[in-house]
Amino acid sequence: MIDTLAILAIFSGLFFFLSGSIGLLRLPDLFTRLHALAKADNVGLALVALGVIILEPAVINGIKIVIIWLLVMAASAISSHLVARHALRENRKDD
Amino acid sequence: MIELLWSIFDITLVLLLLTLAWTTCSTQDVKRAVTLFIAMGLLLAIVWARLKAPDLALAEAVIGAGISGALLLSAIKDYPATTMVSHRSSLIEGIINSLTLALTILMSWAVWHGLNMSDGIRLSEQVFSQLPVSGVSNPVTAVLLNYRAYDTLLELAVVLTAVLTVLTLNEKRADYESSSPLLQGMTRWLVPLLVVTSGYLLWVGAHAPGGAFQAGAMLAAAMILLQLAYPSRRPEFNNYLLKILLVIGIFTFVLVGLWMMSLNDDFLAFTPAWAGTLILIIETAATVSIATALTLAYLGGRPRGWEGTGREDTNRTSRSITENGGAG
Amino acid sequence: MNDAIIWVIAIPLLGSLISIIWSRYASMIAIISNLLALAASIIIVAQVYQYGPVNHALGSWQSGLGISLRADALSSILLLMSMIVISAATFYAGAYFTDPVKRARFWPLWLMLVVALNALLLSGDLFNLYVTLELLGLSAVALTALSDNRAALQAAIRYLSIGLLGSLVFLAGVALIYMGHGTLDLVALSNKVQAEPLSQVAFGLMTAGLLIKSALFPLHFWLPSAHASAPAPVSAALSALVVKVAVYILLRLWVDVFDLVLTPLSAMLLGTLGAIAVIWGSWQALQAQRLKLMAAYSTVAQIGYLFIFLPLIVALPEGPVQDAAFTALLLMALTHGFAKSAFFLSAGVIQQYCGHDRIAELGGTARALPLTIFVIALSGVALIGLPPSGTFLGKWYLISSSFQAGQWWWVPVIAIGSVLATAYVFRILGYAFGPGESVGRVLNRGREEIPALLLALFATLILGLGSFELWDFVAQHSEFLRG
Amino acid sequence: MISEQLLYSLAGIGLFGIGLRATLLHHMLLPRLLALNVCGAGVFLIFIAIAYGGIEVMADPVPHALVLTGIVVAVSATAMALALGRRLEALNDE
Repeated sequence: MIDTLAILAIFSGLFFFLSGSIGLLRLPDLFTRLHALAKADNVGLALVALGVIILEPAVINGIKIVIIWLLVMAASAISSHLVARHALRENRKDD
Repeated sequence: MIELLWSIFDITLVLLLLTLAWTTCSTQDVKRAVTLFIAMGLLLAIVWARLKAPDLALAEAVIGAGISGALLLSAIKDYPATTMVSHRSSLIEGIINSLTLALTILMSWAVWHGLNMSDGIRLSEQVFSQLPVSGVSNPVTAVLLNYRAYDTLLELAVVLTAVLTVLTLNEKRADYESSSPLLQGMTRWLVPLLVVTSGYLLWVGAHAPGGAFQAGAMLAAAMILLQLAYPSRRPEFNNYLLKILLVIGIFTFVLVGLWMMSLNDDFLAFTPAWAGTLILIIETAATVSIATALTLAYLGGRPRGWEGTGREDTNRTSRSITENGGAG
Repeated sequence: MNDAIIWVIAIPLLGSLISIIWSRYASMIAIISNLLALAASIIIVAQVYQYGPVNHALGSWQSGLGISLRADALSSILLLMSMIVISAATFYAGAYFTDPVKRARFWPLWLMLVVALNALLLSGDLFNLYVTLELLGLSAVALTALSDNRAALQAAIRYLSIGLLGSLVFLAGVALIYMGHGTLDLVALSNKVQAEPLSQVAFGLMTAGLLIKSALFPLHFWLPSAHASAPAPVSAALSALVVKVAVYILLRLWVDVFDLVLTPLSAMLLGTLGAIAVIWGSWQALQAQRLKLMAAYSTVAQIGYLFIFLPLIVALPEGPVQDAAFTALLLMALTHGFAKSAFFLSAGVIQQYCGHDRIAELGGTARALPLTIFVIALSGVALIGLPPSGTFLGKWYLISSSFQAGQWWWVPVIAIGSVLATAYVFRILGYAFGPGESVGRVLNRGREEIPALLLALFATLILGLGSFELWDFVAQHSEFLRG
Repeated sequence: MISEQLLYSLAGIGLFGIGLRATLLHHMLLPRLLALNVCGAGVFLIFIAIAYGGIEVMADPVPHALVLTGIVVAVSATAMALALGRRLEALNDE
């Protein structure tokens, strides 16, 4: 039962990753791509992390995984912001 | 079933790796090539983890992908005219292609034979049987800092030589424009976290994956982040102090080695009872030197007054990192 | 008691670190640490002479698990030669670099080069050889780039990327060796390696990597620009030592470890490349417009001679004849080391005096710099192979062992090479003694000229006259040909 | 079932070949540097593949230490090459 739940979480996480990647490839410009990537990855990683925590018996490792998830979220938010800001500035220079 | 899944995983990983390597080497755009190279580094880190080399996975992520990537990315601007297009004639290209193909096939043939003939014992039995007297319980650290410590000493000399060259050739790069407040905000809590993690990696290296190189590179990453977030308010170190930090790793290493030679006849022959402590001392000094070296390498050249008489340096006060982080 | 083997590496390393921190006293630190290391290398030679090969197990681990440093007749003699050349170049460099900033940049890298050379000559472990090769390559490139002009930087970049490629190819061979034999220790490997596919391919890879580093034709293309554009003392070390230690590792691997893998055919191939290098290098040297470029091409030729010995050593029966060929090889390597470093140091004096090193405009230099031109003539004697230089004996034995091995076709190559060498040496002397706008006063630059003179004397007189001692020493105390 | 050792060492050889080819093909600094790094990664992969002994067995730690050394050497050489290139660009601009 627990295992099924974990596997379900991991696979739905993978689905989010997949759709994020498809978005990266298919969407027309940088901003929409960033949008697809950042959101899909955060949810995807959260679900995968959830699944792994369920499977992992040691609490300390669970905490570590949560910390990893938080750090990746922060990093992806900041880097998306920086990429977008850079792109905006470049656009302004072109005008 | 499980084995089949592993095989599928392995083959996917290998194919991805080869594809990334190929596109890194054959794409036309330099920026894209560097990005793909960094991605390949991260994928390699996964491969190392898969092949039960967690120490390497850490090192690859921090050094191979992280620091190398930062160095390459910041270098793109230095070469405005670079393209990835090769200008070789088609004849030469054909020769190169067939040569490398032949070599690849030859090596594959040799490996095929080699795996069959291998006795599979290699050195690992000796490594594990001597582990109790090596002073540490992480076998990789035992190899790096005890059995083959001399290699590591010369490796530190390689790092020092490279950084000396960087410092000799160029002035450091011009600072970036002021960066986003969001990045500054993150830096303010991320840098202390990185410093703590680096200390943890250094400490844990004795019995679990980690060690001086990973710790040093992570410390350097913290310094680089600081430099990116606060271009104008970077900590100003006294150059004399910087020079000492740069060489202290090798200096400690050699002195400990010579001290042990005076006690136990052979260079770097650690007395088993002290080996753990001595290794930690050497690793701490090496971490500091590596971090300094990689940071200076990222800055791209010598700081102001590096080659001067030292007089202009003494006037400047050296502010600490935390002061700087808090002042943002 | 075998601590000298450590000191010869540790002293320059500590010297390098201290000279970074106290850059003001760097010259003094460099000279002191070089002299100490020279003393240590003399002790090593004495030890090998008295007790036979010296072994130092680093960390007291059994070899295989740990790394061993070893010195036998071959490596200790090369070590001594390298320390003599380095010491002379060190004294020279103190006067050559007049700008204090340049001097401060030079010393730490220079001492690092010394560390790399000594560590490489004493290393008894394949992976350790890779690390020392990288240290050697990086410090050599760094020193080349000290010239800080476009030509030097272009040469340095090419030198670096070719050098990195060479070491990676070498490392790939090391990986295959570890896969098959589970050890990296040279002595252990010499008992394990058989003529089976893995060892053959590994051997091929390591050889290819080292051939790039030792600049054997047609892999020599990076050498002339790098050696010609580096500062003079650096050129001396690059040409006399850095290239030569790559040849040293090749020999060590071929004769000591892979003797069963090395077929007469592959030895013949390398010998042929050596022969082409002799003629091509000498011809290019004759065509060269600049003094240092000429010396660099001459190095390509001289390296070629060393490779001609290989098929002979493989073909000759074990015993005194083979030993003689081997010693002659060593003698030629030593003589060239001394002569070429003397030549480059003198070329540096000329370049500083004239402001250029174009051969056609050297007129009058013989009057202004008599001692320097004398040194060039002396080292020219050694490059051509006139008696009493060591090259004379070396070539003599090269020719006689060619006949003994039934490979007479090397003899015309040696003859043509010697004729071309005579031509390029006398071309320089002809211009130097020719008329030209002499400054009119005899210059005396003792601190730069005397080290060069000493090196040239080593090449022509001491090695030539003392060669029989060398003969005995190598015959008795080499691990070579005894495996 | 294909052995992991063989699969990954062949992959290492593949990377080595790709990197070698590109090193010889390119003559500008940055592409060549990338290629050399790919080439080095291939050699490292060969080392680590032969160290691997299976899921349950401890891997041979010696190649791990060697590769760690190799990675650090590679990054040092990269930094140095980039500095040389930057200096050359600066001299070209003058």
